[in-house]
Amino acid sequence: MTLMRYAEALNAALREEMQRDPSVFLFGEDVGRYGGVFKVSKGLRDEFGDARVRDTPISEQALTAMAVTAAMSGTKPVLEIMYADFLPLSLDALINQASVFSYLWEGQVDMPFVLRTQGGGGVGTGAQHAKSLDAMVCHIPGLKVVAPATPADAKGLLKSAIRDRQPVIFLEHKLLYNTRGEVPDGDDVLVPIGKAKVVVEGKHVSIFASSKMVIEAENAAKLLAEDGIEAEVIDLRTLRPLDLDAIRQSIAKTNHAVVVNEGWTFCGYASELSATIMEYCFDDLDAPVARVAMPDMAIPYSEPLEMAVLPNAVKIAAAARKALA
Amino acid sequence: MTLMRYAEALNAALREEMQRDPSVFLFGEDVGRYGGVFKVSKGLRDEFGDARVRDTPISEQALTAMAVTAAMSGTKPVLEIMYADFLPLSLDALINQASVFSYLWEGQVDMPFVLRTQGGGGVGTGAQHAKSLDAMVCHIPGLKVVAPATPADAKGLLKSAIRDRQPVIFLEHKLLYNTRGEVPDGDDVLVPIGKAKVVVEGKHVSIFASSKMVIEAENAAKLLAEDGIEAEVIDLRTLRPLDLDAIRQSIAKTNHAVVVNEGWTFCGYASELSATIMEYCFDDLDAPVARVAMPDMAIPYSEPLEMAVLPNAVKIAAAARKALA
Amino acid sequence: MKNAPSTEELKDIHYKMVVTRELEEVLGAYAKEGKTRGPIHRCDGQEAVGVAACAALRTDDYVCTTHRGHHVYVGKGLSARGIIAEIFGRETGYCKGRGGHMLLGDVSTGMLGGNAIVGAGIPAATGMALSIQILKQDRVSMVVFGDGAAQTGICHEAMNMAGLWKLPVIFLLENNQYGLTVRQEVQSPVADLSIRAAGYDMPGEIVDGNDAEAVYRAVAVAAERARRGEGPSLIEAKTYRVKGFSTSDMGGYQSDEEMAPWLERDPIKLLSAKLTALVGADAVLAIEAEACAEVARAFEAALSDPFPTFEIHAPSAAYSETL
Amino acid sequence: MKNAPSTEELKDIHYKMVVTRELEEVLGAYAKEGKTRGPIHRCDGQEAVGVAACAALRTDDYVCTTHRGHHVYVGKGLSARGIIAEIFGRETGYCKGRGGHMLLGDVSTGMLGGNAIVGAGIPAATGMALSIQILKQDRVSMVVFGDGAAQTGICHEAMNMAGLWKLPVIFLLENNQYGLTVRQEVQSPVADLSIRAAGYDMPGEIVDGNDAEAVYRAVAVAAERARRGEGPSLIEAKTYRVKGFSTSDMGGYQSDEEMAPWLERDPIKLLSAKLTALVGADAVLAIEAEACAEVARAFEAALSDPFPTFEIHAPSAAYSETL
Ligand SMILES: Cc1ncc(C[n+]2csc(CCOP(=O)(O)OP(=O)(O)O)c2C)c(N)n1
Ligand SMILES: Cc1ncc(C[n+]2csc(CCOP(=O)(O)OP(=O)(O)O)c2C)c(N)n1
Ligand SMILES: [Mg+2]
Ligand SMILES: [Mg+2]
Repeated sequence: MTLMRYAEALNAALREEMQRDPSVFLFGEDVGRYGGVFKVSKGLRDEFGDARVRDTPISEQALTAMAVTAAMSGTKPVLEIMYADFLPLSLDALINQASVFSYLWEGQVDMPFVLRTQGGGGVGTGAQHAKSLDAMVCHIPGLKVVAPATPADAKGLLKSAIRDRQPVIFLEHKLLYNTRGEVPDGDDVLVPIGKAKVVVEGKHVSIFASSKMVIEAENAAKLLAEDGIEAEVIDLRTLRPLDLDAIRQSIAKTNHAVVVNEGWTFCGYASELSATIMEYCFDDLDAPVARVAMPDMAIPYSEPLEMAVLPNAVKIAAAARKALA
Repeated sequence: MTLMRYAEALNAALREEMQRDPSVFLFGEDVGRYGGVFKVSKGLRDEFGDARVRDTPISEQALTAMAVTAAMSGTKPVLEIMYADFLPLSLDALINQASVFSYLWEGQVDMPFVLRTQGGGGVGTGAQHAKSLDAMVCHIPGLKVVAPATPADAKGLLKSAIRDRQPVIFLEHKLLYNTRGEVPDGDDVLVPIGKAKVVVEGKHVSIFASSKMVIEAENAAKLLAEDGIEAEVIDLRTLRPLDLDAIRQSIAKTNHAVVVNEGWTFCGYASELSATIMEYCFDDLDAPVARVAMPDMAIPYSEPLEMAVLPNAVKIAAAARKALA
Repeated sequence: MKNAPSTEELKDIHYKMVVTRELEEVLGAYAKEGKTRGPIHRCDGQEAVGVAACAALRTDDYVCTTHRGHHVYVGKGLSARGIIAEIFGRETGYCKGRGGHMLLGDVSTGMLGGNAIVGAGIPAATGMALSIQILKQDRVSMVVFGDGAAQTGICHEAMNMAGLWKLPVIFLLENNQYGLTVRQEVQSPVADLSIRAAGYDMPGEIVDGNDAEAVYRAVAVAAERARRGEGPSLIEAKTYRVKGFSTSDMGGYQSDEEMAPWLERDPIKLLSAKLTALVGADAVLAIEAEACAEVARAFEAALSDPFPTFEIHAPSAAYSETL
Repeated sequence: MKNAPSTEELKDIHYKMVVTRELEEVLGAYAKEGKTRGPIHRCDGQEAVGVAACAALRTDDYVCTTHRGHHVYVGKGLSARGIIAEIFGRETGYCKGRGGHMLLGDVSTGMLGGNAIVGAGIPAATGMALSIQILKQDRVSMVVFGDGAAQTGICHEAMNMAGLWKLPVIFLLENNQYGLTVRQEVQSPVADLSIRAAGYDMPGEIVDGNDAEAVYRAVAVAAERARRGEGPSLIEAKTYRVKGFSTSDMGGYQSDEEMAPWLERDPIKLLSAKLTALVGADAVLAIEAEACAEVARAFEAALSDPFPTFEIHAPSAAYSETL
């Protein structure tokens, strides 16, 4: 085990996978000389050269389309999209190219690319640089979507993503890059895509979250514990494909659920979780699943306004209390 | 009342609104000289000239962004995006421009534009020309989204959309253009945005649908009637903002719900309906809400494959029976 | 002349152009009878562009094309049988009926593939060129795209990166003078779109798209340049769409006067005359007869092939339980 | 010289350039103390571009700018007080604190507005020009955008339509030689991006972006052209970003040698010298003093303004019940 920051864990994963497989390459805005604006690719251009660690123009739409076909022609691209807010620019390539061709040309080609990006609010970056658009990418067949909350999962999932034969959308969070955690040593320690993890055990209410919202959920569990409520916190880690087994097991025990996502509520990822849980665990539920997500509005800049819209531990705890009431 | 095809009803709405308000203009690919590939804008270039009915290059991304700012600077643009499959190209303008500015600059500007498009499968147009991406646009704050099923609603809602001060995404269906129905006469007959309509009354199960799926739901109701099941069919008409009252009233009576949408299941519009209904009507429900939507995969071309993936009356009836079982 | 096709190559090009034409004629007849599904986009009159361009490449070079790609499919070596089977939604089609006319792909011939999102082939080929460069392969990639596609944002983004990184990609602009129903001048203020090449630091050239030899030469030169590591090229092949946009096009906007000179310069007629001078009329007729015979056999076989049966697509699954 | 700014205009330009500089200097000091929120993008050394360009327009002309738009805001006539209040998230800011530094907008001065999606201002201004044309107004729209933004797809799409329809829009490319942390030549193979204008049938011109008079003249000419219905223009103003990308930039990639000649040619220094020759040193010093005083007053006022209070945004509501 080594204590690492989340950004360092990602950097280690990239370095190890690039050493292991010469067909892995990185590209994106400012990922080379500068090492990425969040420093995730720091030092990699020096180590692997500028063919494999490539600074690009500001051309997200074509870059994503190029990742798709580069992946179909022998390389394993890892594309960095600087902010998740720019994902709309990638969606045509994901929906109309990656998703379509992975079905139509199945058996003829693999499509091993990773699209890394980071989202989330809390530091005054404004309405165009703080969104979580998880639902948009999770809607797309043929893609996998992961959203790690800890340095260990960040590393293990990124390595799995790079080795996967399907496209993987890798969602990071700007407020997680500096968080620290123990990361297992070893070049082949992977975290499997598609497996959730119980991070706090409890028996009264299940809280499902991912990415930075796992930290908020853990804090909510502490708040609830003060009232004697034992919340179970499940870190989904993978948003698609969803780990239904883990969800069912927890609900069977707690009979109550809160789902958390930093994206907008309506047609958001929390809605999918809510619908799925109610559909598959209806008889086990004593109350409707509670959604805790962003209100349906653009994210404001000013601190008191931004703080009011972001989901947080207090809101999660309140939703859990209401579900149990 | 006049018997009209859906496409003609849309054409009439455009004509009347353009006559009424000189700031309304149309643009999009092939909307002018040819009158639109589905003939919705037939004859309008001749009547209003090529400044107000404008053929455009294939540039969906900029066109959508231009609709946003044209709307903020004194005109009322109606943009046609030829297929809903191309909506991903419009999303940046909708998410990062329209949605953002309508909040940030509220009170300073209105944003009266309409984006018309058509989606849906059934005629072998393939994976890039048959999708329903309702969930993608419905996720975006500040937009309204409508999806009429009948000529009368098509006309009345398009007129409301053009007069609205907010952006409206107007979802048509390629298989509806030739359907006929009675349309009320009069230039000022509007259908309000945000109001659902009960199209079949029933007491055993509520089926919520929009656009072409309303026809499938009506047919499902007939199939169910053969078994003595009285299904209530609600045409949502507006997908955002959702008419919660209408939903609650129906569920209070039937205690069972089936939600239908032609888009993909996961993170789809049907999931939102399911989540909302279970959250707001939990105590009234005797069974989980059943989702009938597209399986999570690209739409295949070959007829037997395409027919297998599309939601239809038989699948809806089966879901209703299961919910009631 | 340097990079000119040999007589053998010209014969092969002619054969494939006739296969393409015949395939579309027969398809057209089926469409008229309502026996096809969805829109079919014919490339009649444009065969030289796709066929001759592919002839100048190697089998392992990558090619992307549009919704109007029959000439490119045939040019790259796909069989009429597999193409037709795909168009009729059969299990034996190149994509097992999943793709249809606009979305054919065949990795074994580097055909990756048709694309019905206008412009999408442009970054697609550029991405493959990026792979080629990173893997240091002796390959090129080519995209055939339309005058309409030249106005898309991805065209600009991809060409800029190709020029910047000197990627081994050939941008073959098939200027058939129409977008969907409107002429090119309704979509762009410049008549010769190839002038934009200068803005990406790559050569831009205009060729007669109805002259198979001219297309071949231009592509061969661009491919050599790309293989030498000198980067991309933009070739604008001027041609004309004689059959309307697709089978769903109601027409009425292409005048006879506009069309006449192009019908006169039909690329198959032109090459037939050239070849007749080289190998004699009998040899040319024999090529054409064999091409038509192949197409006839292909239709017969494809139409009795089975339809696929439906299965949920496991890799797309949204829940782990269905994996 | 035709279209040259008058002395009064030059004084106003100088005043606004100093307001911009001072505003950023003070902001920079607050940022160092950790008293600002989010990244702040300074335009030090580029003031002439935004201020002089706006000076050549009328109040009711529309202008869009980027994440780095302080000079454009001030140039278009926004008050330092309102700008600062917005940047500090106050209720009195131009967007009531909802927008922040990158997303300022003010309809009354045609400033519509800052934009932090790179390239987004380009179709934005083009869309306004479309409105102007349809409404037959005597107005123009202008977008100030970066060398990085020139590589986006929307840049191509919008410029093509502007050229095609002869829209009254001015594309002012502020080439400060850097995207975020990489130089322009890492983002495009051509040094002079204005050569691309030919591909859109519009004039493309290079001006010295540190010379306020040159910028003013070029924009004035383009505005006249636009008002005459002759269509868009592309003006590439060559300048340099002296303060790094933003307050979150760790720097280290812009060398002193690279920077020195640009610091030497500071646009405020240049205009100050020119104005001193015209109106004398005292008058220039008085202008500068008043500009700094306005900024000081603005900070004082803005920083004691109240924060907004949160409310759900009704027009965005997803359910009818919350309407
Ligand atoms: C992104 C996108 N927009 C619009 C369309 C609809 N469409 C299909 S083909 C076409 C015209 C294409 O013109 P061009 O690129 O010149 O190709 P051609 O049909 O002439 O071969 C249009 C507008 C599409 N398929 N994709
Ligand atoms: C679509 C998009 N991609 C990436 C970014 C991140 N980003 C912000 S500014 C910038 C560089 C912009 O360069 P340029 O256009 O030259 O403007 P400058 O900062 O030099 O004024 C980048 C990459 C963004 N905001 N939007
Ligand atoms: Mg064309
Ligand atoms: Mg720059």
